[in-house]
Amino acid sequence: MAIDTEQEVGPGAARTPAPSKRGLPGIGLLKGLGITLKHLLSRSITQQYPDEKPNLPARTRGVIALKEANCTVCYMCSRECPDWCIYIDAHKETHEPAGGGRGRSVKVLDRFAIDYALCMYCGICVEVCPFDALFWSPEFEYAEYDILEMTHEKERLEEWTYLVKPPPELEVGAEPPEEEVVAKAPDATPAQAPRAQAPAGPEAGTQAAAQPAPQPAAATAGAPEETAPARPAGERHEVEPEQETFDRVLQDELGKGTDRRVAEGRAKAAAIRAARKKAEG
Amino acid sequence: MIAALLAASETGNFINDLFDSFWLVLALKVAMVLGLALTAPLAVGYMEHKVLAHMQHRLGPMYAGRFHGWAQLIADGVKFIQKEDVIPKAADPWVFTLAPAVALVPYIALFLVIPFDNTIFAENLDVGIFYTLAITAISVIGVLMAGWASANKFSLIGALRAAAQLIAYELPMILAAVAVVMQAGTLSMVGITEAQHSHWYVLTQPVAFGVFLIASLAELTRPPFDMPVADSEIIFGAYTEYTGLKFAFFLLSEYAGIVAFSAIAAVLFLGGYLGPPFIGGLLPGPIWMSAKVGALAFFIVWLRATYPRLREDQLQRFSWVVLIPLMLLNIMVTATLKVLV
Amino acid sequence: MIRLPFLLFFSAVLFSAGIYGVLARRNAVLVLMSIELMLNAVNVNLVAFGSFLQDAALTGQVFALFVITVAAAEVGIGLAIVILIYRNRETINVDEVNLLRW
Amino acid sequence: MSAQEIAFVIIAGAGSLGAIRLVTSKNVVHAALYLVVALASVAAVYLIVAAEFLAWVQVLIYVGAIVVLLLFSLMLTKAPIGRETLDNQQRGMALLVAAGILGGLVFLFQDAFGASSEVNPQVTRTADVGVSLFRDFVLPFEVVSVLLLAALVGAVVIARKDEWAEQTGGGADLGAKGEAERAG
Repeated sequence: MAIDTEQEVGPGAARTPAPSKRGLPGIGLLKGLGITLKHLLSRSITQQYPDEKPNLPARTRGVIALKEANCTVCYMCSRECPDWCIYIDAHKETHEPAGGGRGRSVKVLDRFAIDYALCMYCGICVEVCPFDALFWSPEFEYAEYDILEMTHEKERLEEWTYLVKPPPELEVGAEPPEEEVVAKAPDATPAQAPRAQAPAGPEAGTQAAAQPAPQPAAATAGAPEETAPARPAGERHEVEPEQETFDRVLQDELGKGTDRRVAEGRAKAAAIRAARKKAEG
Repeated sequence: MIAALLAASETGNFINDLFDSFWLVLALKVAMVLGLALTAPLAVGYMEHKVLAHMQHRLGPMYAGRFHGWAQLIADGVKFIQKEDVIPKAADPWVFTLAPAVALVPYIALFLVIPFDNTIFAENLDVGIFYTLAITAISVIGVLMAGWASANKFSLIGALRAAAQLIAYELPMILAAVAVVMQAGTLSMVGITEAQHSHWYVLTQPVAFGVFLIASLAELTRPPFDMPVADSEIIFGAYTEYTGLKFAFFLLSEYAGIVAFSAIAAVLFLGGYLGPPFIGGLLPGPIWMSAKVGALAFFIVWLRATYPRLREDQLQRFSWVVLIPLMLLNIMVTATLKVLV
Repeated sequence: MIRLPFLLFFSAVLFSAGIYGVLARRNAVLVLMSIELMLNAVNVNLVAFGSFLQDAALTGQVFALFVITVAAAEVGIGLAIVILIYRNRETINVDEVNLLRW
Repeated sequence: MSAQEIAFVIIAGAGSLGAIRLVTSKNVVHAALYLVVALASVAAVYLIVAAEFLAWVQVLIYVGAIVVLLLFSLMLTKAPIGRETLDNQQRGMALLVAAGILGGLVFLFQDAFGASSEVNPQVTRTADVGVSLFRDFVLPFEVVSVLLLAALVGAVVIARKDEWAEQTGGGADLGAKGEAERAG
């Protein structure tokens, strides 16, 4: 069975002699048989699902769950949803402060439902939610007999939050989570810490504590803002743009007839590059 | 006529020895052949399910029949019976309906001559091996009928591929069998088996054995020669439009074909119902024969799990350029040795 | 125990069907099929007479074998020609293939 | 009528029907399938007259190879359907000729060898056929093998696409083609 030596490289291509490392003709075929036989004799990895619960990773994206207390009824999720499967009803209430003064109006969630017959599990709602009211839960057994029953209400969505598992240990050598970096970094400017906490503050501060502890993202609400300052603290040196390079490049660009704004931008980029190169030696 | 033929060719058949009523013997033989032809393919099909699954680190069927899904194929059969029998509007209804039967019946008829011991067989035809090779060639007409009658381009391409493949690989197959027949000096299946008492012919005809296996794979359109049903190119070839029981017939004919060709190869090259030397007497003939058929069927499934599909032109070239000259040479050498030794 | 005329009648039916096909069909492949039918009629006769005459040398059967061989060769060549004609002229109707008429 | 005769009449009836439908069918693929019926019934007739080897040769060569080839070429040549594309204008005449031949043959056969002349099938062993073939008919056998070889070469030459002629834009004699191929 010398099939593998029968191939042509192209139409009319001269047959090159088989490279010597291939060994005997047909040895590859026998190796293939050996591999399948080895697999036949080793244990199969099938988990017989209904009898045996699957061994899912901790961050399995099974279904989107809702922590109702975190929801501020900002409607961002339902607006971003590509197939409009999130239904939110809310009304406004005015809370009179105990000590008198002006009442504060608060939005109260009446209905939060996700139609899983429409949902395509893109996760955009989870990403846009500013207070991590929405997150992924590993639950996956929520099939129904009727497509209408696939619209799950907030009570059900809340239940799924309890199923979230603690995150796995980080791998050796992995980058530590950002909040740890922020907390440990001694040279972090004091202004940054309050800023990071600020958005979670008044509205959701108490609830954040009630959150299932293992939600790292929930604990660091508003993380996107703090990434920018946090990273330079750990990795990069801030540098001042080099004045002479800036001037030189600016003159060059202006001489070439570039628009002044564009020229300034390019000059600044070049100046920072030069400064950084100097700093790194 | 047939009675005369039966009487002439029957020497030592256990059914004939037990009963002497013509019709009773006929009924028993038909029952034996049908029973074998309808159950053995199920066993092979189940084996393929499980072996293929385990070679892919899966478990395969586990539920039907409680114990490791042994009843899976029976359940499948029940399912096929319940399915709607669709005949496409543009199809040729008669040809479309007849095709599965034409594909299946030759393989059932082939079980007539498979010997399980020197007395256990339905027929010991004088031309046994020739009969098997002749009758398997009919099956492809069923495939051509199915492909043409489906009024579907993919079906037609699949059928033409099957026919081209059959024409190309029937020749090396027959030539491989001829070398064995020359060595044994008889065409009868029992005779060929009995001629292997001293040694199996796989020892003297290893090349013919390999070529016979390759050609059987091609005739059965089994991987790596399954271009006629290449799902990625032509859906399911000639069977694309078939549903329900008719489709089940085609599947059954495929597995019956595996059993049949394994049995022929076992008789030709592996000593049929004879055990290996020294320990052959430990077990009765039918067990040896079944073990050999099972081993060859396992090998066919093993190849399916291992190798990717060839291209159509590679297939044709491989037969005409490699296999047929090789087998002609083999026949020449065999004939020379037969005369000299 | 068969009466000989039965066999001969069967062969006569096959032969006349073949004659009709050769004369009345336009499609070259159908003409080839009809010729096969006529050759088979001949074979039936050969075997019938061989059996009738109790020939020890089995001449009838051996000649039927030869006829089958020749028929196979003829079909091979015939179909090759048909395919070639189809490739060149897009038709396999024998009355449109009149290249040799003048 | 003996059991053999009953079986023969049934088989021959099916075969004759197949033969007649073969030449009258409006669909070429149906015609080819009727040819299968006719050829298979001929094989069955061989079985009845105890020519077992010949019967299986008939199945292998005719049903297994020739019909498959015919079907193959029918499907490759688009298999036209319809009375007008399959039959020519000589239908009436052809029917007349065929009926005349059938009538003549039946008239001759019914009494030529005695109406009650009987065939007593003797079971022929394959070995007998082989002995006869290689002892009494060696020369015809060799001639047939040469014929087959010639047919094989001829078929390959005819059906082969003339690549060299296509490339040079014209036909050329086969000798030149062979030369060109040998050269590169």
